[in-house]
Amino acid sequence: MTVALEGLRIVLLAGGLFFFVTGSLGLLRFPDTYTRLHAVTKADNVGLGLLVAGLSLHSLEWQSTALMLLIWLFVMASGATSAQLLARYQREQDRQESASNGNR
Amino acid sequence: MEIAEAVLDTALIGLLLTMAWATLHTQRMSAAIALFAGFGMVLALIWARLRAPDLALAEAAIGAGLTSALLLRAASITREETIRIPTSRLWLRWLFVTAVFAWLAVHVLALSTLDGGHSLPELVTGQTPNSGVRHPVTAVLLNFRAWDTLLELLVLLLALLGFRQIARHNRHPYDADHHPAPWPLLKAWSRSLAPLLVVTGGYLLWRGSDDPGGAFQAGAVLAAALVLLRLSGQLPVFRWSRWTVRLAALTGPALFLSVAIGSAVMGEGWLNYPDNASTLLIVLIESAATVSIAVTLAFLVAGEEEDIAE
Amino acid sequence: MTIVTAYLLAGLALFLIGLHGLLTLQSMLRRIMAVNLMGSGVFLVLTALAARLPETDPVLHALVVTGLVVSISATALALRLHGALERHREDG
Amino acid sequence: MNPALSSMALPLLAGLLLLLAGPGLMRRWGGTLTLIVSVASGLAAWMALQSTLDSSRQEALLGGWEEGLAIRLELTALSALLLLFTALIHGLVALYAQFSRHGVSHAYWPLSCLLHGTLAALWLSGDLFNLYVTLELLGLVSVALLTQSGPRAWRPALNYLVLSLAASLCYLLGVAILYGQYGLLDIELLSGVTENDAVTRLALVLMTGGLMLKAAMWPLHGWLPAAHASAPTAVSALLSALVVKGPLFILWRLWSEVAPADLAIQAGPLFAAAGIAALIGGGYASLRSPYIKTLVAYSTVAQMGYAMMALGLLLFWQHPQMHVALWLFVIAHGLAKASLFMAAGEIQHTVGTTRISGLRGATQTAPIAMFAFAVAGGSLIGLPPSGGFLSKWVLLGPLLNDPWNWPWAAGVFLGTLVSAAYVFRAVIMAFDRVHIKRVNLNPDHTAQWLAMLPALLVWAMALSGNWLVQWLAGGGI
Repeated sequence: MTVALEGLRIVLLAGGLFFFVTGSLGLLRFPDTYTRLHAVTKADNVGLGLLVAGLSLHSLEWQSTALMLLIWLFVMASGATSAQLLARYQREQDRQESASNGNR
Repeated sequence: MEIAEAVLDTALIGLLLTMAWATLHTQRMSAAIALFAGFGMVLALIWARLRAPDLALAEAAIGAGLTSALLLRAASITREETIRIPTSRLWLRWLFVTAVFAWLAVHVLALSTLDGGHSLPELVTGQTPNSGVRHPVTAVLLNFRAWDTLLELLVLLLALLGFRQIARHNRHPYDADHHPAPWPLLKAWSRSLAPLLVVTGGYLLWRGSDDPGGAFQAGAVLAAALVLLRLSGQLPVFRWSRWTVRLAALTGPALFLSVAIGSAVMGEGWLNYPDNASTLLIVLIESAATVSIAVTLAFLVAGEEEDIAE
Repeated sequence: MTIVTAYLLAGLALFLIGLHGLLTLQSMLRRIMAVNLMGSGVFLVLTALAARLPETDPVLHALVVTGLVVSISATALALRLHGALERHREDG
Repeated sequence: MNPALSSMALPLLAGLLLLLAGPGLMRRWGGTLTLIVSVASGLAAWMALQSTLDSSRQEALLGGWEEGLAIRLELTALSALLLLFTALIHGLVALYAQFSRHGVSHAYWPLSCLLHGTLAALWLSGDLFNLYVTLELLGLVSVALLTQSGPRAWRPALNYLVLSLAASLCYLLGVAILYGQYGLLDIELLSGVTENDAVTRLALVLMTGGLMLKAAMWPLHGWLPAAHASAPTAVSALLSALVVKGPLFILWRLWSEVAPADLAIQAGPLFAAAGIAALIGGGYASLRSPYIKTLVAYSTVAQMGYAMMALGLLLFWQHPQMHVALWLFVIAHGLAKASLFMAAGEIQHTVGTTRISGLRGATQTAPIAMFAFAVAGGSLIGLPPSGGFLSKWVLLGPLLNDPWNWPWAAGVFLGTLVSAAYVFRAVIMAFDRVHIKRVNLNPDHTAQWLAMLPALLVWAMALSGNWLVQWLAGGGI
């Protein structure tokens, strides 16, 4: 029984790691802010989810699992909102820029 | 487990030092501030690693959170300047720095092993039961070395007074049209986040007597709530001229000082809490300190557009 | 090379990076950040010393909490002064 | 011990009450409340001084815990005298600020009370980390006071804040290393335990560096002239007379109690040599400065060099007379410097310019302020009836009686010569009545008389010399 659990845990943690790496890679490689926001929020949230799943198998007490799930929920909520705000701010900057070199 | 710890430590220390060096020496200012926020988080991780939860809480709330907010605000005012890295005789300077580091390191290494019997920590854990609280750090902060904490509340108050002096010569009072109306999304998010922060702050304050937490961490979290509400336009401009704001900012030091004087006059000595009332007194002082820390830090972070008609 | 020595040396290195930055950098914002780094370095030394005991030394933790709040208040005042100077220079 | 504690708590409480009262009440009652608090605090300090004469060293373990655990507050004859001195200077400056025409803004009063309380906490504290917090408090109060004179003081205030932050962090690193080695923060316990090894030396070097930067001692004095010259008159009087003395007091405690005896003896000549260099460097810069207030500010740097020399000689010889000379000098310099800055402020306002050349004919246009300037300058040089002369006389006593010490005596005379040069430079300019600088403002006589008050007190010190010496030497060093 534990071997299967152990195997599953490693797979989950590796998956989490993979998503974190792709998220940061996207952050570095993508051309403008909008695409970077996609990379960071989406990939890291999934990575964190997998990480939480893997770690909860490790400890198997429901308290720490509930706590980690709460943290994950909170990170997703704050990540999504700040991504929205940043994108909106960037769009406003671009609009001002295009307006200024439009009438120049 | 030994290798895992070694990998973790080298990663943390390597990250810490490279981010510290990069923060000071990158070209663009915005990159420097982003690195500084990251540095604060890595430092909070290191405090947790060194089994210091109180510090991890305080560092995350104060170091990474409020300091980065302050830096962003200051950077938005300064013209976006890419600094010219002084490269004159760079290697000579770094040679000198490494030499000084080696000299310091040789001496400090002698400290890493605890040879002499250091009685103070055992003294603290021994005396904590009759100090009114169970968590030793809070016992030291609010009972054994309460005089330090009182003076330190005055430090916070004085930073605010210095802040006020500058505001009095400030020819940029807050005008609503200059600031864009906050977006509905930001308003909704801050309205849902603020109660969560207040509850967490209250919880940290209450837990302070038994487990890591306490006045400073709770005050910083509450200050974050105040700043969030202020920046999203739900709170009016912080006005020092209104006496309620002043009372809130002064309750901490004033109550602490009056308890000190009261204990000197009625009790056995300066800051010598009567045994049966020490828990009540500590909780009272801690909550007053939390209120004044929250108001002072919120003022320092988001209190800039002050009306000069005071 | 126990944990304590590693973090002691890291604290010292951080202190020196901050001190070097303070002395060589011209931009005032960077110098304020450098002083913050020096503060973090000293606090790291303190916490590493606290970690020598099996159950860490509460006195040093209390000192570092006090030091943290002192450094945030001084940094806030320094940044406000810097902001006022910048705005003052803009107005000419 | 209770009168000393009340002498400390009164100003802190008054400061908080004034802040709570708000701007309206502060404008009307700020000055009078500050004066009352200074007088009351002075009386409490006087009672504390009397109580130290019989039992020389009193202490209070805050919170009633045992020795290493609680913070120890110590009261000796010297700290009681310094409490009295702080209350006296605050009273005089508050009097001047209240009645002088170009007074201070209403926000000055709570800050002055808080500064008074902080200094009292510093004189009494016997714990190394507690001294770090008081040092930080001192730095922040000074910056808050500095920024009162508006935008021109912001840059020096920012420089001062950043440097004083770095200095107190160096000091804290030294305290951390000492705690790492001996596991103690209490000065009295540490003095019995420290021995002369590399780690202790490193900690003491770090702490001394931090304290010298905060006390603006010669190689690290860059921030002081700009800061003290750009501050309002009353503030620069407080800063030069008192704030700079705090770190000097800690330095003295550090090297006379915490440091092992043989290390202190080795360090003595270094301090003395740095002191002589400061006297000459500060004096030369003061000679060349074109502005009145920077002249007075640089003379603070020079006179701090004199204090460092007295400290060095004290550490080297452990001679009780040197101890008396050091603290007599600190009191005489405080009074003289307060009077100098107030007189300079008055002259500047009457003559209408901040340059030394504007002093021409000042004996005609601002006679009382110029007289105060000359009298206070006389005490800085050490001319006979003043407190400055008393301290130099007590210092030179042991120096002259055996020929080995004559080089140090030559250093003292050289310092006297340099300080005479920069004081007389300004005074001679004032007697030049041939082409008087036209005066556009009617002089404010009350303020000029108030500026003279501390100068007269410096002269009065010579009369009350024997009590002072008896307190400092007899009452327990």
